[in-house]
Amino acid sequence: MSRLNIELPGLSMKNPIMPASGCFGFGKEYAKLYDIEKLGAIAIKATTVETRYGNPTPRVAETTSGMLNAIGLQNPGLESVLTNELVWLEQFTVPIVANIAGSKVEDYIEVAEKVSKAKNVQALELNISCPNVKEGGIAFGTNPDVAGELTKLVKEVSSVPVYVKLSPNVTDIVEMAVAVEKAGADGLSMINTLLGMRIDLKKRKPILANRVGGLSGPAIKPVAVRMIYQVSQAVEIPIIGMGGIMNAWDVIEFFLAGASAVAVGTANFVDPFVCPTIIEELPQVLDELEVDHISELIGGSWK
Amino acid sequence: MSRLNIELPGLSMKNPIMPASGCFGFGKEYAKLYDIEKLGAIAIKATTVETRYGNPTPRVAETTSGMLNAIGLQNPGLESVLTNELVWLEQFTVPIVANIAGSKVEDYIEVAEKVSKAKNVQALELNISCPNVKEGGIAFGTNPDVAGELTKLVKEVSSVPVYVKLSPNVTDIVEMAVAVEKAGADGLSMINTLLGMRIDLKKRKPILANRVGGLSGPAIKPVAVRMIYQVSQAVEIPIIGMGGIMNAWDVIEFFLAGASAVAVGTANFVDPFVCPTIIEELPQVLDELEVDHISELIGGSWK
Amino acid sequence: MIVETMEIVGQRKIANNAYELVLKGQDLVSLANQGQFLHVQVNEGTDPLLRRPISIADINKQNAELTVIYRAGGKGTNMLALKQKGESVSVLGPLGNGFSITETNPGEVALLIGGGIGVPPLYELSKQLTKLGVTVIHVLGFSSSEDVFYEEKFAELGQTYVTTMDGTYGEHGTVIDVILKQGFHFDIIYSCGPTPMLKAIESTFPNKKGFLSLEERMGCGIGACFACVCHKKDDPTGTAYKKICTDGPVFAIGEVEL
Amino acid sequence: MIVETMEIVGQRKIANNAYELVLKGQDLVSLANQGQFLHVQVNEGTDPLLRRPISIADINKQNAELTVIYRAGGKGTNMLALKQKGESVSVLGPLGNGFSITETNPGEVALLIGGGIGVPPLYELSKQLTKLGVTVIHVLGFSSSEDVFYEEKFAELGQTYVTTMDGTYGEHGTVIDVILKQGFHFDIIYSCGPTPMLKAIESTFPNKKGFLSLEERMGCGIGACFACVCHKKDDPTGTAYKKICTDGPVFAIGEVEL
Ligand SMILES: Cc1cc2nc3c(=O)[nH]c(=O)nc-3n(C[C@H](O)[C@H](O)[C@H](O)COP(=O)(O)OP(=O)(O)OC[C@H]3O[C@@H](n4cnc5c(N)ncnc54)[C@H](O)[C@@H]3O)c2cc1C
Ligand SMILES: Cc1cc2nc3c(=O)[nH]c(=O)nc-3n(C[C@H](O)[C@H](O)[C@H](O)COP(=O)(O)OP(=O)(O)OC[C@H]3O[C@@H](n4cnc5c(N)ncnc54)[C@H](O)[C@@H]3O)c2cc1C
Ligand SMILES: Cc1cc2nc3c(=O)[nH]c(=O)nc-3n(C[C@H](O)[C@H](O)[C@H](O)COP(=O)(O)O)c2cc1C
Ligand SMILES: Cc1cc2nc3c(=O)[nH]c(=O)nc-3n(C[C@H](O)[C@H](O)[C@H](O)COP(=O)(O)O)c2cc1C
Ligand code: FES
Ligand code: FES
Repeated sequence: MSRLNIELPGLSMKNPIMPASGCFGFGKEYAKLYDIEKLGAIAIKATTVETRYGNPTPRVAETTSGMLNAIGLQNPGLESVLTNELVWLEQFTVPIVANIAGSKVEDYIEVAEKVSKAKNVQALELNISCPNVKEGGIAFGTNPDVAGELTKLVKEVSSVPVYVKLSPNVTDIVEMAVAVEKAGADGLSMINTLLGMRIDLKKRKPILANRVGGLSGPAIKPVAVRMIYQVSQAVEIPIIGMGGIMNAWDVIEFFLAGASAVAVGTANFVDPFVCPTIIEELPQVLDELEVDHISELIGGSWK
Repeated sequence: MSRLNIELPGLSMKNPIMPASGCFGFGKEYAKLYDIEKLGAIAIKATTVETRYGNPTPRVAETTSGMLNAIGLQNPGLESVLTNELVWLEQFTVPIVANIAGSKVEDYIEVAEKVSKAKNVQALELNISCPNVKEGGIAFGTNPDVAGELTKLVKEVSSVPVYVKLSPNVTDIVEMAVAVEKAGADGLSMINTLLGMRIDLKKRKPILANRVGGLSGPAIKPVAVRMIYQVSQAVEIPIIGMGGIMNAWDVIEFFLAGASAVAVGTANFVDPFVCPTIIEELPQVLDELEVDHISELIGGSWK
Repeated sequence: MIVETMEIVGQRKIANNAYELVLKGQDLVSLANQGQFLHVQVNEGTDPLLRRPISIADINKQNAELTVIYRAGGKGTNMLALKQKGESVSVLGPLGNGFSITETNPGEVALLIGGGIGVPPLYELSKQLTKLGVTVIHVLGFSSSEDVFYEEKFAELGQTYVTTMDGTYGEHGTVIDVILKQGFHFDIIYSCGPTPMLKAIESTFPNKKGFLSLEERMGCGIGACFACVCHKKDDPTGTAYKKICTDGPVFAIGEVEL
Repeated sequence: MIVETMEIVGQRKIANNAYELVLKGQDLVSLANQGQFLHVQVNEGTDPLLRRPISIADINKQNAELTVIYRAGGKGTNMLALKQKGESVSVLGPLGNGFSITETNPGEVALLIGGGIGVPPLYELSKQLTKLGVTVIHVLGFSSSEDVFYEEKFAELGQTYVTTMDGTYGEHGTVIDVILKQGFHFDIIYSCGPTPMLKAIESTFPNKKGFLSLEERMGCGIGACFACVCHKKDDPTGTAYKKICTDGPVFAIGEVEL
């Protein structure tokens, strides 16, 4: 009997671990290192209507126990994702979470409608929170009405459940969560990156060509845990938690906060095997905690 | 000729380094370790009208490269601060920044009026951003109109310049900064702590008795630098920067971002001598950067 | 109270997850007293960020050496346990008030009650008391046989009773069980251990003179941050308070809320 | 491409802030080729968080040893420089395409141009080329005399010209100055160094066949995060791109925007 399987809208996962969008490309690279069939699901890189090159480099900078990124949603574009990336992924049975982004509402709708029809896409992750795109991008993620409206429109055209990915760069995360739940979101995924910056002390300018970037990694974990703790008590829909997860114990903390599954991002760059390692270690951790099934821990810190 | 002296509204500092409010008490403890006369200024613990015990313990928790605190504004109260703490501090010539807090507007006004009359208080730091007090506290720091109104009222009664301490837990930090500048703030101090949480995995509940707490330390530095970078370009008033400063190079990063002075908080717990050490190291750092006076670096990343 | 870089001259495992660490310094050692603690930076860099408070277990002023005994459990103490002889750590200390021994007169009997990782500070205390001519009785409680340490060392100083919760070693049960069973006559209590144990001592011996050493999560360790406060017994819900790091960690029985 | 814990069997300072690090492993070494790089985790824990990309300077398959040469400057490389013989580091590699030597025929002349910390990967390359019977000419540029390293080792393989920007050692000026002054005859260029140098090479020898090794800040190092992309020459502002970590770090002259 499995102790790790999790059933979420659209996602039937043998374990609650998925690589976070943007940290795993479309799976090809990590498939060279291990059998990605082991993963609970895969969140693929954000897809936009058009092919995007993204921001100029440098696109990443290291911070204390974290990193900044300003990739700028580089991706091959809807057509290529459908005909190349997703088709390649068909050889695996792992559920795919398609992260979708855009700068205009129409873009989101077009991508949502088409990507959600791909046979191996089991859920959409509506990225309303990418801090690295000038136009719109961020507004969607910071205004509850705008976010709700977008969610509603995407739900109308999507053939699969929609998870809305929330930005932590807001005054009231609960208000955002409730707004998208009301608008019909099937789940939430949180948190995206915190807006940050590092300055090159010799050159006297920001390290990132985009100047600001998204902070990820262990440094932001307490913020992620706090937001999931607050939101999970205010909504009925499940939460895919992320933000600084490095090991199996971190996963437990996210479950206790209120997450029903987790995504691992930055940690893949530190240890490319981190996802399978966590999946292997979770059973021992459950033993130590004297828990039969990981789902018993969901919201355990407030239930 | 000094390479470190900084002139700010109300604050004539021989160097731009001050301990951050709440991390240095009222100076007595650190005075046992070194001559606090060396400091550029001292930001004392938040003062409220009434004597406050604060939150139950545990009040602190460690995070990766950071810490959470939920002290809850414990302080001896206005009267005692005036008659004991500030009087004791009169033996030093270091300018005192009085951090003031409250849950009601009237409280702020009363503390501001009286504390600002103390002979060694050179400036007020209006703490509208303490994440650890239930009532009000946070609203002042997240709503531009409320913050502006409070600033105006405090300015009216204050006998010294007023620095408004901004909370990073907002969607638009620039909007907040501009609002309090319009309301008459003489300067800004930023950032206060990010709301976070850590969960005890065995006990399955938040480590802090207050559940949520304020995240400080190196983990939040990129957020602080980003916010100062944005705000310093949008306002005319000077910024006292803080958030994760551990050494002299970090100070340079804050200056390049747009700060005119800095406060050091959490680092005092790691190394109680960190402030004098930074003050000693700054001249060599300026040499390496081939800069005569530290003020030349203010806003250097965008000017 | 100073900051000193102290060299690790000894590090050995003395029980299940319990390590004895011997640190060599200079001035800091000469200032140290029984019951005070050290704020130890287990690692350079920012993770772990905070220092770890650890009680002084043994003071050797001639060799300028301090011994501490710690349980390796979390991130910081696990790192400390990896440190090798020859390496050094930054130590802030000595901190806190320590155990007062002036109240105790030669010929009197002191009952020293230790629980688990609260046992260490009682060792230096016992040495000082015996030196004063005080008769010491030690009751040391541990969870299980593999957790027991320093029994012989305490035995050299006075009667020593070890008890384990699971009965796998010594007496079976709590320290209170042993004390009541043995029906000791004693003049003063000194204790350090988990809060439930300290509470039990207070309620069992309400009228006894004595001192308890408390624990709390700390920030600065020197009284500046207000992380480690506790209420006073006479004002349990009011604004009066004591700082465990500076007013404590040792308090007279009945002085503060446990 | 694998992850292997490699033991440090050699670590020595060979120039101003430049260290030669010899790593012993197993399978990883057998996969390594000239011009590829390693993604090195300089420390356990989370600070520094990211791995550091460092080129392979020398490959010794018999002993399963790899040599890298790095400049200690920032947080991570400074930590790496403190590592002692006997300690080990986690290495992800070998990564990238490496220098192709199939285009070069025995008897031909290859001009190897290195700048500063871009010099190391040229050493293994030169060994491979000479083994093929290719004649190699090395032009190695450094900022100053105390930065110079590996001159003799390169000299054993072929003509070697060292130049310093401040003229404190060897020729005075840029590598381009030297090349033009000497007026070498050569069939192919291989180069690694600062971007301005690579640009100068491209503009000075527009019609030469050759390969350039590029640098960019990296996240994953394996092609998954899109941190390290660059534009293609034929589409300088478009959406076409190359990933330096996987399509590179080596590109044919004229292939990508520098
Ligand atoms: C005055 C005093 C004396 C002490 N003496 C000893 C001793 O002699 N031997 C010993 O083994 N332990 C002693 N402790 C407890 C010891 O400080 C903790 O076990 C230790 O800090 C835990 O750190 P960690 O890295 O293992 O755990 P982590 O989980 O990594 O610690 C995270 C944070 O929480 C704090 N923390 C966690 N548990 C405790 C605790 N029980 N008390 C205080 N802070 C805690 C840590 O200091 C750190 O700031 C003492 C505590 C105090 C306050
Ligand atoms: C393919 C490749 C091969 C390289 N080969 C070598 C070599 O053989 N010897 C050598 O000394 N250096 C080499 N470098 C450069 C080396 O990676 C950086 O000098 C090093 O990462 C700086 O780390 P730090 O800890 O000193 O600086 P930090 O400032 O602590 O670095 C912070 C972050 O920025 C990144 N970074 C900083 N500078 C650079 C840079 N110039 N290039 C790429 N990332 C950078 C770091 O990797 C880290 O992620 C190579 C770079 C690449 C991309
Ligand atoms: C390099 C990089 C690229 C990312 N790209 C995306 C993206 O395309 N879409 C998205 O929703 N989130 C993206 N993210 C955010 C992550 O999915 C995740 O929410 C965040 O990094 C926090 O998790 P972590 O701390 O485990 O990395 C990216 C993060 C990184 C580091
Ligand atoms: C223990 C603790 C207590 C604090 N108390 C106060 C306070 O009373 N008033 C206030 O404005 N900020 C308070 N702060 C916030 C700090 O002044 C500072 O803004 C924040 O910690 C970021 O700086 P740092 O990362 O250098 O600590 C406190 C911070 C800590 C860690
Ligand atoms: S730990 Fe800071 S006051 Fe006690
Ligand atoms: S470093 Fe991630 S794609 Fe090149």
